[in-house]
Order: sequence, then C-alpha cells, then structure tokens
Amino acid sequence: MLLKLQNITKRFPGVLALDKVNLELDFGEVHALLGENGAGKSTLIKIIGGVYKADEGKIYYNGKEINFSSPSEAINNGIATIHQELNLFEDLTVAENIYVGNIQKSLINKKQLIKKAQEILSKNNFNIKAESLVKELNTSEKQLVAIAKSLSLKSKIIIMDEPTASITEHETHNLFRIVKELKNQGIGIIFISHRLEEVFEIADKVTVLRDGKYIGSGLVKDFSQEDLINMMVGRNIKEMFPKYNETKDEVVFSIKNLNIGKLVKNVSFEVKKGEIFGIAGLVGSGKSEIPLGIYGYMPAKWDELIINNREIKKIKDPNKALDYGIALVPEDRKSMGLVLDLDIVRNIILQNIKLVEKYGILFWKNANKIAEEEIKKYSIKATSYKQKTGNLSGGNQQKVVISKVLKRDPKVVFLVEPTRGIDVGAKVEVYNIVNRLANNGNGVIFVSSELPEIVSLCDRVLVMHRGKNMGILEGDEITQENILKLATGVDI
Amino acid sequence: MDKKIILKKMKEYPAIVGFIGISILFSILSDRFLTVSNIINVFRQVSIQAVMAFGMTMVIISGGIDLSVGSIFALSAVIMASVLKTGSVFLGIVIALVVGALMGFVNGFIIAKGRIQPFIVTLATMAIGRSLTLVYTQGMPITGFPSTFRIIGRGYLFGMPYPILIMLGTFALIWFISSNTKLGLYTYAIGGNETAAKLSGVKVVKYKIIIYMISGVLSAVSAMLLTARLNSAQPTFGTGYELDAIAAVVLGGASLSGGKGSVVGTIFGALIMGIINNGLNLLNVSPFYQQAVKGIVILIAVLLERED
Amino acid sequence: MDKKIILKKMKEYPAIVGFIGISILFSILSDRFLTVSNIINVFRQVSIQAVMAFGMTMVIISGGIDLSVGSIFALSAVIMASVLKTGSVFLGIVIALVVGALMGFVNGFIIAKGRIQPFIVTLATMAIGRSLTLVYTQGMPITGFPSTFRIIGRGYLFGMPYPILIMLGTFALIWFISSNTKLGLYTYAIGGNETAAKLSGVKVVKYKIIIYMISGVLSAVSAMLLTARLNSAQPTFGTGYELDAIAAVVLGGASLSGGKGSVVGTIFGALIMGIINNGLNLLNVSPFYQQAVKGIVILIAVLLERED
Amino acid sequence: MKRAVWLVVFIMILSLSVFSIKIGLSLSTLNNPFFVELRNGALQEAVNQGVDIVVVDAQDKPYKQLNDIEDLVQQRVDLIIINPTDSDAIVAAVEEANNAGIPVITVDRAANGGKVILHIASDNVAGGAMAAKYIADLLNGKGNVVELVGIPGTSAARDRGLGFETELKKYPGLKLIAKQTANFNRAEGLSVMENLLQAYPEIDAVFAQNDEMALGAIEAIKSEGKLGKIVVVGFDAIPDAVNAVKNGEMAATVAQQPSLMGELAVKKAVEYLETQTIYIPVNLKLVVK
Ligand SMILES: Nc1ncnc2c1ncn2[C@@H]1O[C@H](COP(=O)(O)OP(=O)(O)OP(=O)(O)O)[C@@H](O)[C@H]1O
Ligand SMILES: Nc1ncnc2c1ncn2[C@@H]1O[C@H](COP(=O)(O)OP(=O)(O)OP(=O)(O)O)[C@@H](O)[C@H]1O
Ligand SMILES: [Mg+2]
Ligand SMILES: [Mg+2]
Repeated sequence: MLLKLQNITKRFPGVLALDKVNLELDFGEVHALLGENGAGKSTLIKIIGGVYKADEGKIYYNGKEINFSSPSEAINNGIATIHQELNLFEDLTVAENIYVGNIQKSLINKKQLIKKAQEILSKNNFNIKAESLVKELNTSEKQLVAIAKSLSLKSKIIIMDEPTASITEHETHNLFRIVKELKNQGIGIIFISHRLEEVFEIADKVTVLRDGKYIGSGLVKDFSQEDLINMMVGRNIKEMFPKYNETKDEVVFSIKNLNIGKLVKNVSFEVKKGEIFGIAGLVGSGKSEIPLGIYGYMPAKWDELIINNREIKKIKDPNKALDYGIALVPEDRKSMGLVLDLDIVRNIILQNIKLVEKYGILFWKNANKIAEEEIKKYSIKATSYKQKTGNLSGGNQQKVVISKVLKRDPKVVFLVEPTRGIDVGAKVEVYNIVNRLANNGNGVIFVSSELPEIVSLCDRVLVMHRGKNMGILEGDEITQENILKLATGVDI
Repeated sequence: MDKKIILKKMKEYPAIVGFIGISILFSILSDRFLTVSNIINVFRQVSIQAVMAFGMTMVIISGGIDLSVGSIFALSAVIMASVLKTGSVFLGIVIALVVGALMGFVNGFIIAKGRIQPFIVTLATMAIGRSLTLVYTQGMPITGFPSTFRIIGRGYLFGMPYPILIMLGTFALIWFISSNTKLGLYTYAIGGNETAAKLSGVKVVKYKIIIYMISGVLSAVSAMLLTARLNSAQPTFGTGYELDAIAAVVLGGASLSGGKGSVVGTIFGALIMGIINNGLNLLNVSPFYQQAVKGIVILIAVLLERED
Repeated sequence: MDKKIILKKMKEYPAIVGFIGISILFSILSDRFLTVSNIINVFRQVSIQAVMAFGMTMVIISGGIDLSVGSIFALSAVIMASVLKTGSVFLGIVIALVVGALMGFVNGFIIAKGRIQPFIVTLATMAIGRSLTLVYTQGMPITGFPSTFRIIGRGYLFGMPYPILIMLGTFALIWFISSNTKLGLYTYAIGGNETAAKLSGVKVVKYKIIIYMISGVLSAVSAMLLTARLNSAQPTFGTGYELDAIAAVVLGGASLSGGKGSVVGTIFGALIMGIINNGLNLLNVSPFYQQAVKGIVILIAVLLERED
Repeated sequence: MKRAVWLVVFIMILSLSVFSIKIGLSLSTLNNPFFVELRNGALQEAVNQGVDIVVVDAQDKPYKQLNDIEDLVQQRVDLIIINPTDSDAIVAAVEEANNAGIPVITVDRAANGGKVILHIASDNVAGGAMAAKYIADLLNGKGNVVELVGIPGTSAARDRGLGFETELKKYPGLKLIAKQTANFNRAEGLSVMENLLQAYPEIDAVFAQNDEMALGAIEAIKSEGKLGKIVVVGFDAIPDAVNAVKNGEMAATVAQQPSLMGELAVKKAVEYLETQTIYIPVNLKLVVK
C-alpha cells in the first residue's frame, strides 16, 4: 500500500469539513475522489500535502506513519499536488513557475531553466512557450503549467484537484495519456473531478465523500454513473441537461462587426427572445473576450449594438453595461468574480446594491434576507451568509458568483464557463436557471469550452477561430464534430 | 452571555487585546495612570491623531495610502488661521474643510484617473502641500484666535473636552459609513479586489476620489483641533503625522494590501500609541530609552493581538 | 538595432524615461547641470541613498517594507565609528556589517516567524534602533577617523570616487542575485504570491530572513559611505531615509504589493531623486518653493513613465 | 536604641520622598547635540542640587510637547522648565501649567504668552546678526555669501535667518548669492554645499544656521580643495564645531552655551521654589580662534 488514510477528521470554525475519512492508494493506481461541492475533497488532499494538519486520524505512507508540517516536506518526500486554485506567479515566466520551490543549486542559468522547462512541456505535448509570462496565458494554459509543474517533481504520488475543470477535451485526453504512463511507472494518483465520464475513463478505484463523511469506495467498474451520483448527492438526478426553453422571433440582442484589439475581428450575431445562444471555440479563439468587450471591461468597437430595440453606441465601463441590462458571469471566479475577503452577503449585494440601499445607506435586514434566499436557491454550502467567500469550497464560490450576477434580472446575460468546478447537482440547477432566464424573455449567451453542455443546451452556436466568426450552427447541425471542425478552422 | 460578546469583539478587533494588555501593564507600574484626569488627558491627546487615522483607515481599506495627510493638516491649519484672524470662526472652519477636501480630491483624481501608485502620488502632494504652507505663511506661525474658536481646543461639554467629543463624533460617522453605507461596502470591495469590484459595477474612480477626499477633510478636522488647542497654526504642523496615522491603522488590524480593517481597530490602535507615550512620561523613562521601550511595547501589542 | 534595444529597455524600466526627461529639463534650465564634475557629484551624492534602496528593492519585491533602514544606518554608523576611533578600520567595517545583518535578522525573524505585518515590525525596530543609537552615543556625534577609512568617502580610483564604485559594485551584486540566483527567484515568487510559494515548497521563513538581512547589511554599507564622507557619525543619521529609499524603489517601477521591481529601476529612481535635489540647488530655487517643485517634478516623472 | 535609629532613618526617607523637589524638563528635541548639551547641563545641576528631574522630549513636535507637559502636570511636578519648540505654540501648555499652579521657566526660546517666572534667553536674531557682522569684517565688506537654511518654518531658522540677512544688507559689497535648505542636518549640509559649489565657483563665505550644516559644508569645501578660501560661520558652538574652529577649518560659531542654560535653569528653579528670582540672561558670544 502506497498511502493509507485512517479516520481523518478536520474542523474549521463552524464546519466539520472531514469526519473520520478513510482512503487507500496503491502503487500504479488512479484513485478518483468524488463528492459534491464542499464535500471536503480539497481539504482532504491538502492534509495529505502538508498544507493543513488533521485534527484526528493517521496517515501511512509506504507503511510508515507520517505527519508533514509543511508543503515543502510533502514535496521533498515525493508527494506532489496540483491544487484546485491555481498557485502560480503571474509576473514570472512559465519556466520559473515550473521550478519555483524545486531548484537545487543557488545559481540559476536562465537559458538552461527555459530549456529544461520546454522539454517537460513538449514531452507532454503542452503547446506553451517556456519563456512567456504566466499572466499572458489564458486559464487553460495556466492549468497546463500547474500540471507540468507537478510532473517536473518526479514524485511517487501525484494529487490532482480538478485538473480538467478548465482545459479542453483535447487537452484532457492528452493528460489522460500522461496519467496512464505515470501509472505504468508505479506512481499513485489521486484524481478529483466533477465529470463522471472522466472517472470512468481513467480511474481504477473511487472514494465518495458527502458532507465530510466517508460514504464508500470500491473498484470503478463495480459502479454505474447513477450509483456514484446517488452516493454523492444522496438522491437520483433524472435529467442531466434539462431543456424547456422556447425561442420566439423577437430579437433581444444584436451586434454588428464587433472588434476587440487583435483578439476579435468583425464578429456579428443576434440573440432572440427565449433563446439560449452558445459561443464555442478553442483556446485563444477570443470567445471569452467577446463578453468582456461588450461589457465595457476591454476596449471594444462595434458598428451597431441593439438591446431590446435600443441602440447603444458605446459602453465605457461595466457600470454602464449593467445599466443597459447586460450582465456577465466572468470566467475566473477568484480574480474577477469575488472579493474573497468579504462574506457571502456582501459579495451578493455588491452587484445588487439598488435592492438594499436608499440614499447610500444599506438595509442589512433586506440584504441578509436576500443572501439567505440565494444560499437556499443554489444550495450553497456555507456556515451562514456571513462566511467569508475565501473560505468556501471552489464550487460554492462559483455558485455565489452566479447568484450575484443573476439576482439583478439582466436583460442580456453572458455566462462564461459558468459550470466550471461545480458538481452535477448544481450543474443541473444552473441549466434550469438558464432555461428559466430564456423563458422570461432574457437574452442568454452561453460561452463554454464544455462541448456536451453546449450541444445539449444551446439553440444556436457561434464558433470562433482566431478571433473570427466561423459560422453559426443551428438545430441538428450542432454536434461536437461540427463545432470542432469550425473551431479548428475547417469549413463544413 | 455578555462575556461571550466581549470575547467575540476581542477576536474581531485584536487591537482591543493589545490596548487592555498595555493598560494593565501601566496601571501596575504607575499609580497615576489609572486616574480619571489622566484618562481624559490621554483621550484628549489621542483625539488629534485618531481623527486623522480614521480617514487613513478608509484609504488603507481601499488598498491605498495617503502620505500627504500631514501637509494637508498644515495647509488647512494656516489657511484657517488666517481667516480666523479676521474674526469669522465659522468661515475659517468651512474653509479648512474645503482645503482638505480639495487636496484629497487632487490625490484621488491623480491616483484613480492616472492609475499611478498612491504612495508616489501622495509623496509628491505631501511635498507640494508643505511648500504651499510655507509660501502662504512665509514661514511664520499664525497666532491668536477668537475665544469662540479656542473653546474647541479647551472647552468642555458635560465634563467632556470638546476634542474627545469631536473624535467620538467622527468615529461614529466613519464607523457608520464603513459598515452601513454603499460607500463603505465599495471601499472594502475596491481594496479587496479592484477588478471584481469594477466588474460588479462599482465606479472605482469616483469612489477612490471620495475616499481620498474623506481623508483630506478629516486631516483638516484634526488640524482644527490642534490649532484650537495651541491657539496657533505653525507651518511645520503635521510633519511626520503620516507615519503615526498609518501605524494606528495597522496596529488596529488593517492590512496595507487593502480590503481589511475597521475604525474600531484604528481607535484602539491610536489609543495604544497614546497610552505608550503617556505611560513612558508618567514613568519618567529617560528620553534616550523611550523609543526603545515604545518599540518593544508595540511589538508586545501586536504579539498579544496575534495570540487571539 | 541598438535603438530598438534601448527602446525595449525603456519600456522595461520606465524610470529611465523619467530620468532622461528630467535631465533634459535641468540641462536646459542650468548650464552647470550637464558638466562632468556635476554629474560625478550627483552620482556620489546618490550613492548613499541608492545602496540603501537596493536592499529596499529586495524587501519590496518580496512584498514587504523596511522602515528601520534609517535606524540601522545610524546604529551601525555609530558603533563602527567608535571602533574606528580605536584605529582598526577593517574591524570597524566588519562590525558595522554585522550590526546591519543582526538588525535585519531580527526584522526578518519577527516578520516571518511571527507572521506580523512588516510595516509594524520595522516601525518598532526603527524606534528601538534609534534608541540604541542615542543610548550608545549619549546623543553626541563621534568624529575623526583614520585617514585610511576616510579614503572611502573622498578617494578616487581611476578617476572615479569610491562611493560611486561601491554603489556600482552593490548594484551589480544585487542585480545578479535578483536575476540569476535561487534567492532572487524566490524573492519574486514570495512577493508575487506567498501562498503559492509556500505550496510550491519554498521555505518562506528562511528566505524572508535572508532578504531583510540583505537590507540591513546594505544600510550598513550605506552608513559607511556617509560616515567616511562626513568624517563623523551622528546619532541622528538616517532619519527619514526610509521614505527616500522606498520612494526610489517605487519610482523605479516596483509595486508596494510585491512581486515586481528591479534594481535597474531603483538606480534610476534614486538618480531621479538625486538630480531633482541637485537641480533645485543649482537653480537656487527658494527654500519655500523647493518642495513644491520637487513634488511636481516627481509627478511629471511618474507621468512620463506611464506614457510608455 | 536600635528602634530610634530606624525611626530617624525612616523619617529621613519619608521627608526625602515627600519634600524632595521634582522638576520637569520639557525639551524641544534631543535630535541635536545642542539640546543634548542643554539637557546634560540641567541633569548635572540637578545632581548637584539633589533634586529629582523628569525629562521629556517633544521630538520637535508642538503637539507632542503639549502632551508631554500635560503628562508632567499629571505627575504634579513642582516646576516645569520648558525649552519650547515654538514660542507661540507653547502658550497653551504654559497656561495649562499655570492653571495647575505649577510655575514655569523657559529656556532658549521664549513663550509668547502665559505666566513665565523666568526666561533664560538666547537671542537667535542677535546671533544671526553677529555672524553677518563677523563675515563682513573678515571679507572686508566685499564678497559672495551663501546661506544654509535650517528646517523651513522653524523658529530657529526664521530668527537666525532674519538677523543674518538684516545685518548683511548693511554691507552693499556683500552679496547673498544663494540660500538653500539643508534642514539643520550635517549630511544635507554636505550635499547642498557640494551642489552650490558646482553652481557658484566664487563663494567667499558660508553662513550655516547651525553647526551641523556648517560641518557638512566644510567637508564639501575640503573635497573641492577650497578649505581656507571660504569662510564658514556656524551657530550653536557644539563641541565638534568648537574643535573645527580651533583647528582653523571653521571661522567662527555663534555660541549659546546650552549647557550653561540648562544648568542655570535648574539652579534658578530650585532657588525659586524657596524664594523668588530675577531675570538673568545668558550672553551670546562668538567663539573664534
Ligand atoms: N479555510 C477554511 N476556513 C473555513 N472553512 C473552510 C476552509 N476551507 C474549507 N472550508 C470548508 O470546508 C468544507 C470543505 O471544503 P473543500 O474545499 O474541501 O470542498 P471540496 O470538496 O473541495 O468542494 P469543491 O468541489 O467545491 O471544490 C466546505 O464547507 C468549506 O466551506
Ligand atoms: N494580457 C495578455 N497579454 C498577452 N497575451 C494575452 C493576454 N491575455 C490573453 N492573451 C493571449 O490571447 C489569446 C486569447 O486568449 P483568450 O483568453 O481569448 O482565449 P479563449 O478563446 O477565451 O480560450 P479559453 O477561454 O477557452 O481558454 C491567448 O493565446 C492568450 O495567450
Ligand atoms: Mg475543492
Ligand atoms: Mg479565455
């Protein structure tokens, strides 16, 4: 046995995050760790990685009891972790990011460092330049850097906390190929994901947590998808992609010749009432810049923008965009979505100030009531509306973002990767919300890298390639193959 | 029950722990320390720094810093003083506040619109404000004000000196602003994550300007207190106050990286600094050693704060 | 080709733009400004602040701040001075460096181990260091050193004053450390994202201590330069130097929130401050107006820097 | 028998602690050897007289001085000797002491109000004039003069500058070609003088508003190789400056005898607490070789 956890318990103020959890990992085994948002997965792997100390319980590694007091100890003992929240240095190069914490000599040869890093990247088919600055990368490229970093360590155990949440399908396949190689070398891997199909593809064993409690574990092949969902959620989920919106003829949103620097060129589209409009594209296609430009966060130009029959010449500031009824669920909850030092209620009312304010004075009773409702509505797992969002689990943070953006009842809403990192139950809830929004007459624009949800949910899909609109798919044309073809620049 | 609330408050505002710890220390060491007259004395002394530190609290919560407070203090004091000499007390006070607001506006405008680091902008306006003060006064102090004005410095209301009342008033105001208004929420949001604040629809430029204006106005209020107490406005007024004010805020638990802090913490931070000065004098610690003792006591205070 | 490289450097280190802009301004206004002897003069004057600012650069890149540099400066100067009086130049210098390293160690240790904000820790050690200096000297300056020591202040090597050579030497050293060593990389990493650094396995405590020790040692080197130049060590040495050093670093393009900055920027930041002082003297700007002009020039410099 | 001895000892201790005199000394700053000297004189005299003395340092901040004096009042000292940071700003503090019935003596700078029983003066305006006159004599009334200014807005900078410049105007041949701030600081005296030497090749005399700046200026002059060619006059007569005058590097320094002022203040304070005293100014003198 490579790693054995016994009765691990961990308390945070007001939360029992882990309650007597067990887990066993063998050499060359891929062990999936499953659970709803806030179930305690990240907490458990942080205990293995020396970030947190368990309040109770024992950890055996290679047969010996261990008790790491810092991440550096765990790393030096051959346990590498890819954390859920990317831990990168924005102002350093990719090469430097890969090697921080793992430099042996006091002197650094920069060229050598870049060369070595590039080797690792190329070996794993990561299409990233080692000398570029991390802040110039997009989210999926950053995720790949974090993966490369853990691979550079030559560890005996690699822990991956939602490594696939923000990378493309192609990259996921590539990652799985790497994982299989590692497996063959006898390396043990703990793998966390909210995508069950991935678990069936790569994992040998699975352990499920619910509300910090150990629910069960076993060989993956002994479970069906429904079994696992049942174990995680405690109930059955009937429909993975609910869809009941009705498209009307009326156009609620239309834009002509949108240009955003060199990233988006002459893109035009319109969204009808009741419609769910998708935007898809590969990494670097510019699909996430479209919302940011229209929202007034990036300098953008257009020939004509009409919302609900009203022409809008220019949007200089997100504040203006909100006034026009445009809302945005941003791509990165940590850097763009939340003020992590503030609690749930403050984050929610920050964007919905008009609901709780008069003459600049806040009415906390209303605010707290709203927050409580939202927590219930999205089943956000929190001790109370006063919990700091920085202390929420990743998926629950995402739910807060969605909640605060949609609360304002926008006319047009851009949802960029809204289901990133949220569990199956919550995903279904988001899809329900998207349906309801559309039916209420709002324009819904769904930007996602996850093709299954695009295909199942959207009525029409605009596919981007290198900043250009490659075509808008409709009805039966919306298939994964067609989207991928357009996204790689192939006409259909 | 009550005990629990107190314990909770202590956890929330660790500066209270430092304050109580040091108070106990000095009470043991000097029997003069814990007398009503000395306590009122300390509070009155602290009032000037505290008022300025309240404004600084807002600035620091918003992720900024204001080095120009001392110069704003001086400039508004001397301009007010010259108006007071003409006999118009009300006008003098109003003009002082206007000067503070204007200087704050300049700070906020350059910082927010020009997107330049607050440190360097307020370093520059600190120098400029000092110069304007010297030019305005030609380096001479301005002295002798109407007695109605001097009451602010030495008068009492219900047995409480005016400076303490004014301090408590501004405290209540800033506390209310930071915890119960849109402006307060936005201040925390801007300091916590400016991008997220912007994407949530906060007009960052506007609110930054307002925040620096508050700091400017409170520097002017603070200047009014000292001018009334000393019955004189000096061109050298306020030199080095920026460090004192920042220290009070940081001792009060705020973080210079923004998003965290509270005036409740700041008032105790200012009180800690005040009682240290007072206690060292009462104990007749030699001036050469005073700073060392002060440094050590500050370290003790922050360590006490951390304990909890 | 060469032009392109220069343009690239200018973009990378915008302080160069500010420096050139202000140099041009003063060259036009005073024919004395752009003479060889004045340029050497300015560099020699700047050397003292620059050496201190190099250490501050490391601290600021790591996301910290060091307010105690001025006190370290004073303490190491007076202790060195008293050893120099016994005639042992080498021992004096070594002891000065040891004092600097020790003070830096204390700073780094309390900050990193105690997890207390650098601002408040170094504020306390600033007070303590000043006190130790006053106690050690009883408030009196120490004057008159062996001529071998005084050469450091006024000697020349190949037509270059020693202070300039020492400044360039420390510059090269810190530049090398920050761009070609593990320590340098980890400094940027800690300042850029301390949590990530910790999770990556960086021994944050150890490196923070080293960084503050570097700042302490460089303050001592800087003190050595001034002591040799003045042939005297004053207990008031270094008062207010912390602001000058921080200003040079920030003008040099570093951010007080850490993770960014470079000694290349800092040397130009220090030069900007130096030529402003020099230019104002050359132009005989009235003392009352000097600060205003200084403030405005700083604002112009940062605006110029921003342009690019 | 034994008991009687103990009783006497006890009464003596008691009388000491009850009747011994406690004097407060509030200094404007200790960041300047001049005031350190003043303090040393006072401390020495207090030892001689067998009285307690409590020293507080205002660090040049008027508000801190007011606080310091309030704290002294809290301690019920018998008399307060004040060395004001500023003559006007100190009035409030003097009045507070007056209200508490504590007599006040001022040293160095006067208080422009309140009841002060004795002022031990040094006249900064006269000192500045004295320096100008001496420079005029040395240069035979002809030449280029520069002035190093202390912290702008402080009373010392004001008064010394006023005395110097007023007197200088009486000599049409003397030109004040530059006037720059060096903030009473030796290091700044050095760099400002270096800069001035770059700008003005023909400087005949320097008046520095304190010795610190003068000593810095001398270092600058030395490294330009102009020692002996430029007349330097300082102010305060701190030990370093007196030495510099002795070895010919500095032409003169205006002496205020700070140690004597401190000593006198304590002596007169003790006298007053028994009887009454008269006004005894400490004369200024010029320390020359
Ligand atoms: N630092 C902390 N302070 C307080 N509570 C915390 C802290 N970190 C985590 N928690 C709480 O512990 C619980 C488990 O969180 P954890 O991050 O382990 O969930 P998770 O299973 O990884 O969820 P997700 O799928 O959303 O990432 C949550 O209720 C969370 O709010
Ligand atoms: N600040 C920046 N500086 C330089 N290059 C950048 C910067 N931001 C993004 N890029 C580059 O621009 C390209 C477009 O990135 P973008 O975020 O639009 O990708 P995308 O289409 O949204 O893909 P996805 O979000 O699915 O990863 C990327 O190749 C990225 O490396
Ligand atoms: Mg997680
Ligand atoms: Mg993107």
